[in-house]
Amino acid sequence: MSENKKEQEIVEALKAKLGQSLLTARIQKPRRIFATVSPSALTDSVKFLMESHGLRHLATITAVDLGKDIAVYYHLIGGEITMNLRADTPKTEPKLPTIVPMIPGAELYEREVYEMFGVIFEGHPDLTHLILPDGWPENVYPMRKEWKTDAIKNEIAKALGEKLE
Amino acid sequence: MVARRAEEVFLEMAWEVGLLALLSALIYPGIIFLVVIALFYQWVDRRFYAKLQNRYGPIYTGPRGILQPVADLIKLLAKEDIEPSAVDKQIFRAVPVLILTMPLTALFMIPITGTWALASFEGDLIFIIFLMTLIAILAFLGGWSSTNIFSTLGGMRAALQALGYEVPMAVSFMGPAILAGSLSVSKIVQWQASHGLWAILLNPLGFGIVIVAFLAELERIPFDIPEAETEIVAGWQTEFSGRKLALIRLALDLELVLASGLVTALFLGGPTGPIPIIPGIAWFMIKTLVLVLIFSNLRALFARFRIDQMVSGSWKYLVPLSILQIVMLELLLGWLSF
Amino acid sequence: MKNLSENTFSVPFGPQHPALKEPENFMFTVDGERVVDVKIRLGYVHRGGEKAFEARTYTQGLYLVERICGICAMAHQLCYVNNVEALIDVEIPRRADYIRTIIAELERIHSHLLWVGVAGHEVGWDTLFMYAWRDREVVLDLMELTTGNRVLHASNTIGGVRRDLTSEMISRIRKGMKLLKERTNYYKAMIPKERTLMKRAVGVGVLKPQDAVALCAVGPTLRASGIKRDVRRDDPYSAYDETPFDVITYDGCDVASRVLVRVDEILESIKILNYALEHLPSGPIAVRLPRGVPAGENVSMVEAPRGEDIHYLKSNGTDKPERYKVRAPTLANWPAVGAMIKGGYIADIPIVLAAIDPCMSCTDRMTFTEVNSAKSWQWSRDELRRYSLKWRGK
Amino acid sequence: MAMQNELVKSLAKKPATLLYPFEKYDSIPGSRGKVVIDITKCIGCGLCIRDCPAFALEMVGKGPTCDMKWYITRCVFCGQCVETCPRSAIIQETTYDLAGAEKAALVIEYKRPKSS
Repeated sequence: MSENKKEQEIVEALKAKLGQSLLTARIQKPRRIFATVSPSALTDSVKFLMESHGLRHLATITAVDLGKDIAVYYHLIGGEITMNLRADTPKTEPKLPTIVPMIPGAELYEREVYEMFGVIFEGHPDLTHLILPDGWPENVYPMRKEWKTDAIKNEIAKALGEKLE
Repeated sequence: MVARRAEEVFLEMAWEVGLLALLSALIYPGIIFLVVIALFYQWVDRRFYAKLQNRYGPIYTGPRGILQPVADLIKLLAKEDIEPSAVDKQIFRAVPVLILTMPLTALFMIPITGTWALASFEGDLIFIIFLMTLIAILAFLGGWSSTNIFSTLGGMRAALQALGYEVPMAVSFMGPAILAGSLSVSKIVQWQASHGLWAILLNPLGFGIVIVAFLAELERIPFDIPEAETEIVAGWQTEFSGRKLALIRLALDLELVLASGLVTALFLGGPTGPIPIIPGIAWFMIKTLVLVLIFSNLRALFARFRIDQMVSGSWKYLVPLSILQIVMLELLLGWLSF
Repeated sequence: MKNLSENTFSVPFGPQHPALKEPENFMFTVDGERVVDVKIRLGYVHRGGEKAFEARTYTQGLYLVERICGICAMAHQLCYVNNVEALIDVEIPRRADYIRTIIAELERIHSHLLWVGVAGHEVGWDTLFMYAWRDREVVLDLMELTTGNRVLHASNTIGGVRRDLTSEMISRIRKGMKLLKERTNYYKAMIPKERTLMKRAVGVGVLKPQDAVALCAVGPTLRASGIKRDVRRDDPYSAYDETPFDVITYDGCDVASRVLVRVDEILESIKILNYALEHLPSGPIAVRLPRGVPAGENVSMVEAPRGEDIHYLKSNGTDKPERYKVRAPTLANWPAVGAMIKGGYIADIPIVLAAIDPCMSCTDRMTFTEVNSAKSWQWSRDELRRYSLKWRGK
Repeated sequence: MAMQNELVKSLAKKPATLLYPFEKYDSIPGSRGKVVIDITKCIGCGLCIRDCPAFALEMVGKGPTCDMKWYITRCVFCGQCVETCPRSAIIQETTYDLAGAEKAALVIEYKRPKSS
């Protein structure tokens, strides 16, 4: 375990900082950490990781449909360490605080997660469509598991008021 | 009887002279001849440019692709002519026709076969400069009447660019004019022929400036700013299509002939040369071809300037240099006359 | 359209525009020739790739992932196989690692040479474009020789590589590299001397180091702002832990630096290639693996020619992934483009856009495909027309 | 002006481009081109169809008596089928000029001889 010293350090520091809010933390392999935090502690933990451990580069934000919940991963990178910070949010009312004020580069990623999964990022400066067209039917979030391609097609047809081939 | 015969002879002669003038204006060395060499020079330009870039260029139509420009012209003439609903129709239709007449008219004042041009009068050099300004203004009008955002930008750029190159070009034209003591292109050619001295020898700087200015006039790299493909699509020509585009393209080719013809006449002694057996037209072709090759070579050599760089560069360097050239020429003439 | 003075107007770039080789829309607000603001709209080449992964087996995914982008095909595929192999927890043969490195570096050279040409084209210097692309043919021929395809190499398989390098191939790669080294050195010496090009590149599209970090820029764009970050060094994969190379950085923060970073990186790639060819271990090139992948999740990163490429894989133990997320380098660089362009000239837009080496299909990476019937539904022309009329009417 | 020497050198050189339809480049050995199925070797296991990422192969009929169809327009020339086939019945040639003007001509059928 001595080889993963830096990883250990980050996990320990995160534990000390967040306490109860840190739900899980594991070192998957050298240079890769997976941690889950409660949504309320998300901004704090991102800020903490940025400022005290130099994890300043947000590689991307990934959302995964888990059935009941949507898991949102923030891949934070500093030097050789990649921290995969996860926060779960219920699918019925998916909501997370935005991290754009801390990391301006997160803007496009949050918009992408918003339109593909319907996660609302509270406080985001411009949460509008980035990839999907403007006339996209409401409440159709194509990357969610319940949306099959046929169903999406029907929704578009409905939105257009016409039947597509 | 005698009087009547004299009248007949006179009428016949007038008829013949008139016919000759008409034929020379229409066919040789008039419109048809000019269009043919314009298309020929386009082919030379394209082939040479391609060769410089280590590729073939036009190759299929005609021997070595020599008919490609003709094929392109016919193709464009046959294509659907689309007129967007938002354009200012009158200007939009007039621009392609007018822009074609400008270089043609100007070419009539340039000696091609001998030391006399088809049309020549004192001050025709000024008239040519005026016509070339009109080309830039027509480009601006064409862009403006299209109402397309790219066309408008292109038109504005064309006008701005004209502000940049016109002054140094006009000043540099004055070099040969001072030498010959005339503002007629034909007389400048005659002066060079009679003195056996090309104006380039006394105006090397002016020659360089004129070449640069013509690159800008012809909208060629590094000054293809008004039609910068990657920035504003096709610039002021964006909305033109079919016949209109064909006319504009032809006008641009004729402009190349005008540019090389005018530089030949002003700086390189026009259609005359040291070997008297070779006819004037051959000298004209040789000299203009060399100039076309120089133009294509320069086109392959540079990246495009930005409009602000072009205008400021022109006023910072070209204008002072052109004035310097005139001052040096005057000093030289003064020294010679002593 | 609010908050704009009367002097400003909007210039659309795209979806179709000669400066953009792929469709994407940028709305620039300009004042005269100056750019005031930019709005980016993506998705014109969105192919639903991430959804498609969920309906494909891991073997089929191997080829789908390449089609995210034709130029970074190897980088994406490498990232994919790294992910899958990490979940299966298998050590692949060292020779395969080296061959992957070789192909990845060949791809980098091809991509950077292509970019040098495109950069020349964007500022109107087509001659540079023609020459750079001519030289790039050398790499493409080597690619065809080693993998069988000029682009979209299909060279990896889960558990190794598909084709071995023969000694004849190695000697031909060496010969090709010698030629390319000469050519790259020529460009390296020539480009800073060409004043018209430098006039368009120096001080244009400035991205300050602190902005580059805050906006999460990646790859040569980041390194041209003086920040030493390269996945190959920070998080080594394949054979990069053994191959010596320098991470190139320049401090100019402008387009010129981005050109020079890429030209220098070609030289570094040639160095890596020569080392890898010299030290190529012997042994098998692949291990046979079972078809299923155990449940779990993994993140892998690869330094694609355009920058850091990150893939996330979640497996549920079947032969199809539960979730596959791709973030291609270009998407990461868009926010930085906004910062570079504001305050610049319209004339500078193409070169600044090109300077990050954008790859729109990478960005969008996603036709909805009905996997079962193997039919993709596309809109007929009539439908498209009706659709467009509909939206125009609104 | 930095490139002038190079440009002058080019004048003497043969152009780097090919006059394609008239002048073809020699295909490189190992290049992935046309997919050819030796139908007599095929046992109709369907593995190639399962692995094909582009749905470019189709089985007509079932089992060892099936015929095969190859859709050129769908094929991505990855060569996975060649690798998958347990009987090595599929090979890839280096032929690369496979374009055609008619869609129907872009489906190649590999039919079993009637006698077997």
